[in-house]
Amino acid sequence: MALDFSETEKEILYQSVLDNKFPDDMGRFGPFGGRYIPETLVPAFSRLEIGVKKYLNDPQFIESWQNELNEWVGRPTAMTYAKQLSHAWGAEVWLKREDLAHTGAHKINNAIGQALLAKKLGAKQIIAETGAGQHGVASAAACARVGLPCRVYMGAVDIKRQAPNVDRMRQLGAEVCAVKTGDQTLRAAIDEAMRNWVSDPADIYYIIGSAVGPHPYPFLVREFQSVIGREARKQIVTQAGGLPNAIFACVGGGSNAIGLFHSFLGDREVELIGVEAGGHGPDLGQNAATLATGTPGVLQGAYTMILQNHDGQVQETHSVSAGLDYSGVGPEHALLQSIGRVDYESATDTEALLALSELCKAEGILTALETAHAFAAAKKWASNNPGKRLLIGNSGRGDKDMITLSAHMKG
Amino acid sequence: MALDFSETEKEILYQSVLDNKFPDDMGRFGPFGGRYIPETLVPAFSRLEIGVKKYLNDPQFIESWQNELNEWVGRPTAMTYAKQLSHAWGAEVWLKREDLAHTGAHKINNAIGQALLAKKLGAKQIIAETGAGQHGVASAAACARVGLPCRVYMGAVDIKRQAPNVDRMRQLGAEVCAVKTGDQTLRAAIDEAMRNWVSDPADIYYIIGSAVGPHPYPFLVREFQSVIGREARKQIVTQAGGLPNAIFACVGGGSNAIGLFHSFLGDREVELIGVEAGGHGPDLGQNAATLATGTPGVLQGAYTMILQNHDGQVQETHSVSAGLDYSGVGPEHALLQSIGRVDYESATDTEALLALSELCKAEGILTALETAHAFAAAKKWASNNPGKRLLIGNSGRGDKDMITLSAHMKG
Amino acid sequence: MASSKQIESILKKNKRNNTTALIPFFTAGYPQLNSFASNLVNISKVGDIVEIGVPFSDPMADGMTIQRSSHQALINGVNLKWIFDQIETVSHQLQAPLVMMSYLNPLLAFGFKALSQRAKEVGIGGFIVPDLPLEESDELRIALENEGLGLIQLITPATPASRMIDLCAASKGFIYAVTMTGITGSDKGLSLKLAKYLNQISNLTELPICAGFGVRSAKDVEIIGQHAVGAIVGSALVEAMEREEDFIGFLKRLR
Amino acid sequence: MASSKQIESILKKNKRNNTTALIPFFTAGYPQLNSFASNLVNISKVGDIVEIGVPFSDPMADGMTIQRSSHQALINGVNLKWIFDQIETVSHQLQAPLVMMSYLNPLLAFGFKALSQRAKEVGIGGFIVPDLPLEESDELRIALENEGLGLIQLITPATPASRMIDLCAASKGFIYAVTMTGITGSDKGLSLKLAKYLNQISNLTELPICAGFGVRSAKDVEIIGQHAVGAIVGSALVEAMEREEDFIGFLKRLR
Ligand SMILES: Cc1ncc(COP(=O)(O)O)c(C=O)c1O
Ligand SMILES: Cc1ncc(COP(=O)(O)O)c(C=O)c1O
Repeated sequence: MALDFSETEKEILYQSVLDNKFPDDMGRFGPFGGRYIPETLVPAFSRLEIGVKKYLNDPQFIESWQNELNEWVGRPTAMTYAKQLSHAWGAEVWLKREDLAHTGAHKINNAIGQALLAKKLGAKQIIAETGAGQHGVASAAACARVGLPCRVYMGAVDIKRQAPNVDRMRQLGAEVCAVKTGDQTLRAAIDEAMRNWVSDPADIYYIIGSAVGPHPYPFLVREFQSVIGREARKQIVTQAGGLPNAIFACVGGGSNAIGLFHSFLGDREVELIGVEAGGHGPDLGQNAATLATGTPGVLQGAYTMILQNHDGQVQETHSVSAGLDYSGVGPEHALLQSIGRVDYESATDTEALLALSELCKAEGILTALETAHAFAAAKKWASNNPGKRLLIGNSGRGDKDMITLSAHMKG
Repeated sequence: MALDFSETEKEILYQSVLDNKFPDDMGRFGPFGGRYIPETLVPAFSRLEIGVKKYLNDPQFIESWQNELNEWVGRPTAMTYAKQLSHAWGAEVWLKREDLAHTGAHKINNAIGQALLAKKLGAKQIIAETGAGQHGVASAAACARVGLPCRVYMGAVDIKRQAPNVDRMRQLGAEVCAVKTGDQTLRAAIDEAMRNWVSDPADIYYIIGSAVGPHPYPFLVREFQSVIGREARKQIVTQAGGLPNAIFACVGGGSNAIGLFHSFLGDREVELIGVEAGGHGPDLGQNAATLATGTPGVLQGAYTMILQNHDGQVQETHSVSAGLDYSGVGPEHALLQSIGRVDYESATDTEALLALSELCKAEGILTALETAHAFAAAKKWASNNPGKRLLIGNSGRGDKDMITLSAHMKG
Repeated sequence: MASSKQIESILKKNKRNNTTALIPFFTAGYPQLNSFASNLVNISKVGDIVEIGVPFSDPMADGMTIQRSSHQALINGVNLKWIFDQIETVSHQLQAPLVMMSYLNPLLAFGFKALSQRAKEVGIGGFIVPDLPLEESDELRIALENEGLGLIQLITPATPASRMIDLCAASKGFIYAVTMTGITGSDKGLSLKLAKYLNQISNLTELPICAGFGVRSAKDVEIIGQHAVGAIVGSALVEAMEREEDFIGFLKRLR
Repeated sequence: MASSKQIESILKKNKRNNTTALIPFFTAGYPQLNSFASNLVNISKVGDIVEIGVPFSDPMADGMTIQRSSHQALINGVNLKWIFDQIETVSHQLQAPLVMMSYLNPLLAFGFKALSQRAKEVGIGGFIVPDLPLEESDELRIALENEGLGLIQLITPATPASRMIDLCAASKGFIYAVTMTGITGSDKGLSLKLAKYLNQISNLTELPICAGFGVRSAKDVEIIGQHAVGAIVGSALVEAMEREEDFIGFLKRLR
């Protein structure tokens, strides 16, 4: 459950959000965030923080990043009016097409940004973790592009269900390390990447794949992903003639969601809805609905909402989509939930699979299983809000999910 | 070998090309092209020709297509400066990024154009053939988008080597029919699609996947693909500051090549180079280098260059890339070769695989095996033309080729 | 030596006699090379005209059976020169004139002039080229007609009336009336449609009309015979060969 | 009842006597639940201070051995309450004060105040929290110090001198000098670097310094002992337990 704030406290925190006061000097978004790291990494994080401050305020760096986004990633990504889906749902449905970004998901916005930063900071080796493989592929590609070696940690379970992405990473020159500890999925991969980083904090740069982890990562990733919302806001105003009534994005660690939501936080009239993995159902261990069913705690460097038992042991999760199968969530989402600015819902495996199929057939867009969760929730919302305009963050493409989908198609 | 024209004849034909005189009333590009079809299909082709004339000159239709290109396909696709490749090759290398188009290749430009046309013409069922599966996926997606049922014919051999694409088509709601006749690749799939069309010429619309086949297909496909070259010309002039010295595109049926070249035909100073599949080597049956090693003949509805024996039997081809594994080629290419405006070369399987790997590691772009042939030829050209500017049509992404690539990676 | 005139007159005789001409079709060199000549002789004893299929690598307008037979014949090593040579060895024993069915490309490769001369020599009266529509056919037609041979045009139920007139005018020997796949003589409703279609063509031309659409039985031949001069039997004959049945007996029973 | 003062004074006594304090580390509840209490008693007879590891699901700063032991201990059903209760049952038999190593989240879940009280009750003098840097540590430190317990700070070779001063100032009981992975006592060159590093810390603080870096032999302990007061033995001890060897004998041989 989210922290309990009074209405006044919420309003004050919201105002601070709008005034860009978060993360604060301690790397906090209200009570959430911070930096819980081994002492070995403290100097590395200090350097990173200084680097982030310097380069994210350096117009030349931002231009070089923006240039890669335009020329290499293929931004701006399209905004699609989903005509048949709109008809079927009785609402006006728009899609922000991150699936069209190079390597197939929003992850590349962040990966190329951090790879450029790593280069500036003099890193000799990049490491990254990956769940669905999308961030791994994006990091492998970005590292190739900037000319740095890349090693990707991936849970052994995920390696199986996202096999095509493993081969893509290798083809792109990255080394892929199977992580066989813990739950052998995303969380274990992050642990392993951190452990590896400890072994050589000076030369290694860790490109984290979502808006999670110790400060300044949640901030850094948000900044690199906010390009989604900036583009989307302009596009929908131009193409649809106004703001949407509601915006949906799936939430694993929360990077595509924060990237899409960020430009709309000040538009109080726009409902923002993050959609987590409901898995098999609401019981602990059956899902990855961290915000909907979790409690506050410290996981992988940040104080945020996590899925844990009473002893503070982090729980394994279940989701049909590797990219949402994570027990934590970015601290900024924890704040946005606490102050009531964003609603967090969940969609089950079955609902996501159905939504994926419906979108495929209605619009000829094969979306990622992660993304499909947002469609499932949006569909429900549309049925309660006929005629309204809604925007869905189509965070990635589903090619990587064909193994899972084919298994489900066959029954 | 190409037809033998005198220099004067060549000049006259070139002038006619520039004056947009081809295809002529008989659907010919100079001596090539025409319409060799079963009588059963004659009325269907008459309707198609009338439809093409009407809608391709209808600003509203063109706008609806352009709108799909922008909003759904994600055009314009990016133009990427390949910095590390340029460095390695000693030339200035630019890439037109059709791999970023929805569904992963240039094929979608044509598929959505024809799907919209089919809808206008009142078709009830779409059929399509596919080699690499890219056109099949593009057609399946385009049909879903416009709301028409789609059946895709695919050679049994190709079904194996492009398995991920088969599942994608099915997921997009298309029916995939395995073709077990002939060489069980692209050519057999086209034959089968034609045969199927004969069974119900009035209600079926056949979306052909390349600039081949009976008139008006080569024209129609060229028109839908020319968006590539139109964009590329503007982009390279803006981004690089001028026209390229040479342009490379791979040639299977020739649709991405004609689409890219078309806007540059009048720029005599720009060398245009089409690159075919050199397969295992130059012997008949070992490659798919139709223009480089073929002779004129009639295949699948058009008089063009084909790979055939002395008896006029069309020969099986070999290429590591399913999308180039075709014994014919678009008739417009046969003309452009005959008049010497475009050079056609070939790259072997091995050269293509090496080029793919080099591009991956240098730029973080996993290109399609088809496309890799263009890179192999461009690399050679660059070594003979240091410092020159070259543009490569990056026709598609290589995700679909992971099975083949992984097999080759393992040795 | 055959000619398009000869073909036409044989069929017209059938018409006068109110008999239905039987036109068996089979693929040259199928199932084996060495049985082609003798099969041809035997089939010519039953058929009024024999249609010889030239196998092609891309039989875009054929059904599965003919495709399979073409494929096997090519594996067997058939080519056009061989077919002509084989026919020549038995041409004096043939009891029916021949027509040849071929896709365009093997004919192109042979050369139209050489083709016409050689075809005439071995007794072929006409050509059916399923992928050569009227608009593209001048060159071949002229070459054939120079030798007294004809290009037999196909008409289909989808052909507009105005085009039927042009096709009839261009055809020599007979008109090949294609019927759509799936139409069979046993279906009353469809056979009504068929009657209308064949009668429509008859009204446009003096040329005999032959039709073929999965003729499998004497009944089928009878129904066709009510509206056309000849019935073409293709797939059913090739299937009988495929099953190694007594295909001559099968043909005889169609009468 | 232990306190950070007691820990400090034991170590200072070692320093005065010029002996090297041995600080064994092992994971609570590993390999079995029921051997924990007796293992603890036996280890306390050899060690000067005993460091008890609280297993955590995400041991982000541990090597493979400790990870494996934590994982098994969690499967065995260990939690913090159980650990305290077990310690309590044998606290009168313990011959060395205890410190506890835990990631932050299990401590957070227990509650800092309850934690401090209960830890004091069972004889734990200090905490080592590997994912709690100085900047985030006030709340826990204050809670512990209210009960006379201490938060033991870690210093690493990468820590800048200025930060070392702050860490020394904040630490209670001793300073935990982490050495980087891969450094072993047997490498002369590295041990020179190590000496410099440990001496640098010694110059900054009155607190005893304990170091641990894959101590596997008496030789390793000796080398450490030249520059630090205590040697922490973690992975090697847990590995001995894993191999079901006589780990008490192993510990004894380190002296
Ligand atoms: C397509 C796609 N969408 C969403 C996610 C979830 O990550 P995040 O919540 O950081 O956007 C992933 C993670 O792999 C993904 O691949
Ligand atoms: C990526 C890609 N490039 C090129 C081709 C070759 O086709 P065309 O020559 O029509 O461009 C294909 C065919 O499937 C393809 O998938």
